[in-house]
Amino acid sequence: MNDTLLWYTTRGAGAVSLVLLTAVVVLGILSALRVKGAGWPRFLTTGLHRNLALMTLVFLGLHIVTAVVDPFTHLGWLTAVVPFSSYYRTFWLGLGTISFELLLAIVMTSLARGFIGHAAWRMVHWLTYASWPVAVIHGIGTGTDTLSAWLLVLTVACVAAVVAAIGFRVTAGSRDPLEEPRTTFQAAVQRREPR
Amino acid sequence: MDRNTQDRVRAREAALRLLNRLTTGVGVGALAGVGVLGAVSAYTIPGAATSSQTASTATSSSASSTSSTSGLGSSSTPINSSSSGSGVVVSGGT
Amino acid sequence: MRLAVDRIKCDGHGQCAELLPELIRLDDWGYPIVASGEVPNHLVPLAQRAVNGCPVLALALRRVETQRRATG
Amino acid sequence: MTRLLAGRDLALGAEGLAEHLQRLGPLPAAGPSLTEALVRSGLAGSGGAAYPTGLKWRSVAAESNGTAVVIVNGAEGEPRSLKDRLLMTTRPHLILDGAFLAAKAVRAKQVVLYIGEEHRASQDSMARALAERTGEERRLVRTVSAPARYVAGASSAAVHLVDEGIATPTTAPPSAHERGVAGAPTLVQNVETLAQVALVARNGSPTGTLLVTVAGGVFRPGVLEIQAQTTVAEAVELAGGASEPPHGVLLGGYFGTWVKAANAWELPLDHDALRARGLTLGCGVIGVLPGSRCVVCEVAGIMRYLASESSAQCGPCFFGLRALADACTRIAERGTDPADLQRLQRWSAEVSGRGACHHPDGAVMFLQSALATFPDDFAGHRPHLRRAA
Repeated sequence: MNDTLLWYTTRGAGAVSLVLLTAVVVLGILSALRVKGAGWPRFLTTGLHRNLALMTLVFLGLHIVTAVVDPFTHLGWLTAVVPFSSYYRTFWLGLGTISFELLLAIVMTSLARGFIGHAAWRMVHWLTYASWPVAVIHGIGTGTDTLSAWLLVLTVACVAAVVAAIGFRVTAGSRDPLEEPRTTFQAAVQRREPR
Repeated sequence: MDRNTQDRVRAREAALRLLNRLTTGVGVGALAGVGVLGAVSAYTIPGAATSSQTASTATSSSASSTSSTSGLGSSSTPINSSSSGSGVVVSGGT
Repeated sequence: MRLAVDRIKCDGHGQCAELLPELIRLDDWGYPIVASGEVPNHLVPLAQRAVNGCPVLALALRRVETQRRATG
Repeated sequence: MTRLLAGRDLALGAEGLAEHLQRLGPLPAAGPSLTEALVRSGLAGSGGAAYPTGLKWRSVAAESNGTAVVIVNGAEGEPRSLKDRLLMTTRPHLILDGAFLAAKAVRAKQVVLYIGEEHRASQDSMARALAERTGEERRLVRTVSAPARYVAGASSAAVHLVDEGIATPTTAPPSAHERGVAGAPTLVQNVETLAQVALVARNGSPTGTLLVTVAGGVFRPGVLEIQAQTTVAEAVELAGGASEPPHGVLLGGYFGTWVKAANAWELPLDHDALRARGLTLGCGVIGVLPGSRCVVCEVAGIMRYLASESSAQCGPCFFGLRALADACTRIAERGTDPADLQRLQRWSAEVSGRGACHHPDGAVMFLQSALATFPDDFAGHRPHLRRAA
């Protein structure tokens, strides 16, 4: 039974990573929405967003390590680094690698935000809207027993949460109170002059 | 330090504690989740006749926190702008 | 060490005031009013946290008095 | 003692290069010696901030290694100021002399003529004058139009427009003289200052005169060249005298300070003398408010203008100036509510010093000076039922 223990751990860690990543995405969107409540200052949303992002990496690490060292599938380390390099479920596993590497880029640039500046950080952070969906599809495609209800329900719940959060974000529009007047003024004093 | 600032300092301290508690709570929940979901997927190996409906979404507290998107949009009330462009300037017979 | 706000980057999130009420409060429109002068030593860690936590990196902790004037 | 506007009659338009050289002689050499002469002369800038010109040149020269840029600031965004336009349309070569002297002294590789886009006559006059200069001088120069907005004349806005085509102020530090156009140290200098430099280079000292614009309730409003220390009364006389007993005088335009008429007459028109009295001369506008005009309504109108001229980059300025303007407007249109007077004080303290540029500071100084100079008008203001327009 113990050689399948790794395999079950991989699946468990994968599912947990999906839930954590979903929480991180939702908290990120809530941070942009600047939500605030009694006893819940804004830095709590962003603080939790950051903590859970790092935690996601930890569980994702567990998910990857247990998958790679699992003798049953003997994937090899390359699978985790080079997308679509595994012989087993090449496409679906490749998506996992892509999602993971996007997430790495997002977290690295977040840790280095002070050096690269806000604009560069923000551009890379948009990759979240690629990393998370790819992770979801990876989860659905790779789950050998995809039909197992619990993973499907879990996935649907995660998708619902993110879609709802995106819905709020889009309808809310920019939270920067100066966005509109600033754009208007800049248009008025914009003179395209050759350098 | 005036009362208002003291209240805000207390609120900060409470929120920082809450942040730590939430983080550890989610961490513990996640660890448990790996165990629970690992076990759950063990019982639902393909070929096992019964596809037992053991769907449990409450895998970890973090899942619950994601669905509580309380609509607390911060209200940036629009300032009624009466700026009517160039005002009457130091007037006189120019 | 002094706190300095880049007024153009700052877009009124307000997290710095939540994290450091001893030195920062918000005006009527949600923008930070930073106490001028040196940051007391016991508040430097919190000030650093507010600087790192600023969603738009508008807050800075500077060693020498480099901003034009102490922004009140 | 020569004067800036010496030479042919102003009504005859711009003085050509030949006449300019015949009157004043060739362009003298420039270098560190000129910079030191400027420092010794104590010449202050005429753009409004009155910063010592010599010190400015020193700081740019120190940072420049042949890459500096000189911006000749003829934006003149101050609605009531006419002096820069007069100088550009009548003595363009004095300005160009100053610009090329500056370019040599700070080892600049480029000179930018930054002229208000609506000042057509000034653009034409400067272009014609430039055409008369040597090929080497012409190759240095580029002309850029300044949008007709109040903040466009600020040095960081000028640099920002030349660099990226948007005339909005930017955060300092770094300021223009450290890192301006394309990152190069940039000297932003008002046209009148450069005209003075052209004369300091020839005579060893500035003219001791300054250009002022007398506006408002006078019979002959317009630009005057006056000796420093000339009193406000003398300047108003030179402008044909007050058209009716004035209520007060606004010194320095919209970033200026108010003085009750009675206290204004003996004031010497000199930056240091006025600064010592907590007043300012700014860009030299002397606004005479006729007795029949209500100072509260004037101040409210100007505050609305200054609020609408905020570049909306900084919250305290954009929202603060609107709140101040709205409160002034309420007082003007509905009569004084003491709560509004308190709000004016609180917001003034909260707004001043909290912008990336000096726009909020100037507006608050203007408002506070009005509140301090005319407390009774503000405290007891009644809406005007019917009054002369």
